[in-house]
Amino acid sequence: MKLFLLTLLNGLTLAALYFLVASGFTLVFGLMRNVNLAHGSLYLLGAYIGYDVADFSGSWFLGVAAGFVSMAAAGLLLQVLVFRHMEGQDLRQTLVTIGISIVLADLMLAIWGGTTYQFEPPEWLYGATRMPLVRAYPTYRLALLGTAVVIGIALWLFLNRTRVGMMIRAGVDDREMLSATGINVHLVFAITFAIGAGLAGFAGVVGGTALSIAPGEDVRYLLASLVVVIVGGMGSVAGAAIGALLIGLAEQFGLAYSPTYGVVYTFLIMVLVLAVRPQGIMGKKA
Amino acid sequence: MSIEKRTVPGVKRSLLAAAVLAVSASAGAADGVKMGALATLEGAFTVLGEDGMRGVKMALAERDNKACGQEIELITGSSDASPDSAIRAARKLVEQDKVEILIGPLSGSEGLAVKDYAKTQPQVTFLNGTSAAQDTTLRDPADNFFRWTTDGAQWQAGLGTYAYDEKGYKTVVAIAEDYSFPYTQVMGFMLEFCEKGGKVTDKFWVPIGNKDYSTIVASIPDDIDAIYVALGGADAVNFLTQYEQAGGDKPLIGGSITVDQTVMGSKGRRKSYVVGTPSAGPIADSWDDPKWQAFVTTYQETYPDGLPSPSLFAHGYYVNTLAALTALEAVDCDLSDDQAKFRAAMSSLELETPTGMVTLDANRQAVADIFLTEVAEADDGTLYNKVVKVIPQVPQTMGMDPEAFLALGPVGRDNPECK
Amino acid sequence: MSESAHRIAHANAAHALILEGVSRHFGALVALDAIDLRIRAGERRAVLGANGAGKTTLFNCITGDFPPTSGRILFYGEEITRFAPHERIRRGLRRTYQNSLLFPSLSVLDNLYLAARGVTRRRLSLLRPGPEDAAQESARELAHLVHLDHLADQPVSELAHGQQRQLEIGMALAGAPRFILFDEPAAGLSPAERRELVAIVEALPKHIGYIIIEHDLDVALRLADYVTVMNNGALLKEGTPEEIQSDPDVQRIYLGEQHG
Amino acid sequence: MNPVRAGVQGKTTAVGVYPGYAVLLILLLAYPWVASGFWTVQVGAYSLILGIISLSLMFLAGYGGVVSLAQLTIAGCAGYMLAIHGVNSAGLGLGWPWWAAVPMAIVIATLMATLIGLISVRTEGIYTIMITLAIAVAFFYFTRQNYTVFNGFTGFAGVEPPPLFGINWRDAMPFYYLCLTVAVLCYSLVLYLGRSNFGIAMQAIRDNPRRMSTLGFSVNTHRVLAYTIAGFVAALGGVLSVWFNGRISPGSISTGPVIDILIIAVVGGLSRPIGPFLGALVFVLLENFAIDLIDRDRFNTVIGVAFLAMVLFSPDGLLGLWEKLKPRLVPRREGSAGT
Repeated sequence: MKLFLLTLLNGLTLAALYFLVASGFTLVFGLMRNVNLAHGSLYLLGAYIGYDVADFSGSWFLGVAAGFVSMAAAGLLLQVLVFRHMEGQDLRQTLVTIGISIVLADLMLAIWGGTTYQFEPPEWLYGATRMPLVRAYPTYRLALLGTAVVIGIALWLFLNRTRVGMMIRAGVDDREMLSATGINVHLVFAITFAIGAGLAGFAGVVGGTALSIAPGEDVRYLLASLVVVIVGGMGSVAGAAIGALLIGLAEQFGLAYSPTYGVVYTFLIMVLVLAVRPQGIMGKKA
Repeated sequence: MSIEKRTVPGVKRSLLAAAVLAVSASAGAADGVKMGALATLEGAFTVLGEDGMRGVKMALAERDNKACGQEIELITGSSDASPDSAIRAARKLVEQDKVEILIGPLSGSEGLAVKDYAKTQPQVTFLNGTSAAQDTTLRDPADNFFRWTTDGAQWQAGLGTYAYDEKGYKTVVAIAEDYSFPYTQVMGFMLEFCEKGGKVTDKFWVPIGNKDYSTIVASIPDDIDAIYVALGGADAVNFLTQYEQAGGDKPLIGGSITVDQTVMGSKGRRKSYVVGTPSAGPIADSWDDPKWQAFVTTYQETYPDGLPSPSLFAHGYYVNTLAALTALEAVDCDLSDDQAKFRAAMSSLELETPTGMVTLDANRQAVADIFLTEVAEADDGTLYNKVVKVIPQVPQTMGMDPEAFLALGPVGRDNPECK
Repeated sequence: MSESAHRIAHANAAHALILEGVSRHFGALVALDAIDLRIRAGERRAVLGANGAGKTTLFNCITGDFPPTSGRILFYGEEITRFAPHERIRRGLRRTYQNSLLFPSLSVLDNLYLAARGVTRRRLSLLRPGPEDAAQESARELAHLVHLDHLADQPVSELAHGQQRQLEIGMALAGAPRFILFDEPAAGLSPAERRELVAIVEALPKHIGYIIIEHDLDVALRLADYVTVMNNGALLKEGTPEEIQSDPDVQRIYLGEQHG
Repeated sequence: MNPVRAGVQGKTTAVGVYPGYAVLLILLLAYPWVASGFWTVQVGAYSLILGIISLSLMFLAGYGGVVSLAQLTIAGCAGYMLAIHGVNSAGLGLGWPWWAAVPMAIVIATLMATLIGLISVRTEGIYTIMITLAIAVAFFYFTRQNYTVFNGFTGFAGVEPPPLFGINWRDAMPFYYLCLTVAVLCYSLVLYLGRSNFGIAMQAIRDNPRRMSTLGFSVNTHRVLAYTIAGFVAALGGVLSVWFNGRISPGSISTGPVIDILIIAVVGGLSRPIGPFLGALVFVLLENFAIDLIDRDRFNTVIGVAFLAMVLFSPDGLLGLWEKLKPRLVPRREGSAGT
């Protein structure tokens, strides 16, 4: 029973991390039909930069901010320098992002080496919190869960209550209509890309603190994001939340009760969802 | 005209170029000895591979890149730690660069692959780098593959006994990554520990690449004495942090790469926690033997950009290169007759290394000293691995009768077992 | 033919196409409102109407691209309301599209060849088309029929707009068509291209009936022997070209709009 | 949708015998007589093998507009099945003779390709890329975790070509000719299919799937069949690959090599079946000799930058570059020597 509850909590907190990474991915895809296969690289790069800033300044929070800001800037650059010049050529964009992720992975290895980095969160986030039924649970992971909920709500408010957000949503539903209304589409694209990429960098620091950062994490989180949004439905933030929950829980329960094939289960879920609903749980028919 | 036709000149051109290159490349030099070194210089293990290469270069530099007056030409090859890439790199070194002696590779499954490849190249002598899979030399060995380093099970010699007798641990659970190297380490530990009467009630095989140990931590039962952890440095850091955060308080027993500098060097909290953790391996940073100290000093002086202290990768590549050079001297660089003399010399060599004397068994596998250590706190507050005991001349069969040892069967998730 | 004479003929002749109360809704929007339409075999009908009158939706319902929300469609006496598009094609119903829906990277001949094969029995074959392949043969005939023989091996993406419209018609003629729906075949064509197109349509075998949606009144009235006018998703008027041309309502709604 | 949409514009009206083919074939046949064993196998045969596997992707992507990242996975499946059914040194497996194990491996891998096709045919474009990537990774994880059938992390070693007709097929020259034969067969198959009814239909589906279905063609059946055929080609490559390496393990089918196949196909050019072989040759030369040129570990940067440059500046890969350069390099007369 205690193992079950702990695994449930672990699943929820892992889902929180997956949601943070995947929400940016799905946002960018929904608006721009651009599968950014360099999303995982943004995660890892944001984490490394965040680490250097946190290490230099001694403030973990500055590191988190640096992760978000640096990757938002990188996202802007990508959008302005690369993607704007190949709008509508989705496959080419995808290939370009694969190329970028290969180069970035190698350059990051050259700069930060193969060692593992771990953040030092503030003292009050470290250690365990007393909880009923499971005795104690790591404080940081609870904070991670809270952060994901807050970010999720903030994203929802942003998309549903602000002008830019509504433009983005309109763009997700009907891209042609968006340009027909005279809105500066490039601006909306740039903002979306900055937020999506920034979220990846943010998740890099936050996730790197919960676990650690090392080469290979880029591919791991790219794959996790892929599976999450395929299951949840491309372009839907709510779908990303549902997908993240399913995958996070599957992974942890797999690890607890059937570790050998734990990783394979998440992919089985994906294939099952696809067989029944090719557009994902919350996705709209293309 | 047809489209297909138009592309033909392109292919023609590149093939011609290839053919020209091929002809010119096959005309090799005659003087000196060509030595190849193969390590992982791509991918996540790059740092380790680079340290291995330092070991090769140190051994060469000690003799001015010469053996019996002949220049040694070193050609490096790189893999990405996958067996396929190791084979391709080895093939290039052997078949294209025509090396006569090959040092490498770095990791266990690469070692198995290179051993298989060695059988097809009887004219070349292969010496291990640091790969530590048991079966590279134990089962179906290659006549021309020599391993002057010990395997993953040997590395754990003495640990099981120490944990049972001195530490008083009777029941433990094992946590390790789910592949062959950790299987071998767990076996090395369990052989002695189970023999003594200890119980390993559960083994948690963590899928490779898993970083989230929270659920593993939650699964650890309360009624055990200690946790045997055979995780690599980075994963060890992850596990320890998460275990401590979850309020865990069981003592640890470490595999050969569990409580290394990565763990002890990392800042802050988990420090005090690992003090007293025993482990065992082929080297011990803080061993006060003068030969070892001299080795460390040379390393630090030669490679100011290197690691703080030579890793077991630098050590392993160094020892194997050293063996090759010593044997070359012994036969005055006579590599004729498919290197028969050279190999005979190597087989009977008693090699003095910074970590003691090393000899080879019938399968060309090293018999060497193993270091039993325990994490201790120095006066200045830093942590180091204090040498508790040197287990002398550990054979691959761990002191068992070879027949009985082989009868244990290949290591695996469920072999051995003592619940 | 007077209107009454037409009615009598209707009652007696075999009908190629009968629509009974066909409606199509898109959410709250009613694109087609209970359309009743009867077209004899071999009849050539023009459908006029302002933009958004529901003409293309009518076509989509008939061909099955969007099935109707309610109502019945009979093709030569057989109910086809719920048939998939290709099943209707196999029964001899064809259409051309307003925006060319061709295969741009394939040659003219390949486009026609595929259209011809689409109605044959063994569509899936791993073999190359042999010299005696019937579909290959008919593709050449079709290219000739729509005056594209000289461009047969040209990729479609390199054709002029007018030539692409001609090819569209050629695709619709593949197999054994009994009835064709032309969706603004002359839109965007130059006068010369228009003449060519009219010539091609006029030269169609007499047993093939069709409905043509066309904004160019000259083209429409020349190619039709009976005219239907639509407005707001419903039928407004039916009559001979002469009757329609002189109808005040039609002039107000449709022609007025057309001519300023 | 560049570069795939750039499409297969090749238009051969008949399978004529071109002098260029004859010259190329003679060169390829003569190659091992002038090249060393290393150049024959590690460069020659390996390029052909990678070319065959990438050719299967070119067939899907160039003709059908379907970019599948699971082609190496299918090749790997064939390799695994051969190791499992045939003889290996891991002490596992069924030990069947080669004439049973090889067809079995190819059949199972082709079936797997069909299955992948059935799963991913419901998706289009970039969705297909993602789903096939996910399938590839799932298979990789599965082989690494499963010991009873796939022997987990270690995989299988000692998989050798059969000693047929008294020839050791692992020797440089026989193995090269074996690979060349298979490559020529696969190349011819793809070339033939490109102008077959099926190939024309696939290209039409790439251009406009909806119109194809209104014409009465079953788009999904065609696509699944394309996966099957591509899978068959990839499986042949996979069998050769496991003989080439003598072994197979999860590392052989992990994400890195999976992406490599895409890189090879795109760098070579997706518009014609020769493209993948060009790409493979360049890739193999870089992989072997980059270490001699750029000190050591930046191989992936070189590969990545080359790939990026191709995608950005020459959507049709090396083939496209050749098309651009040819007018300057080759004198006019070339044009008259054709069909």
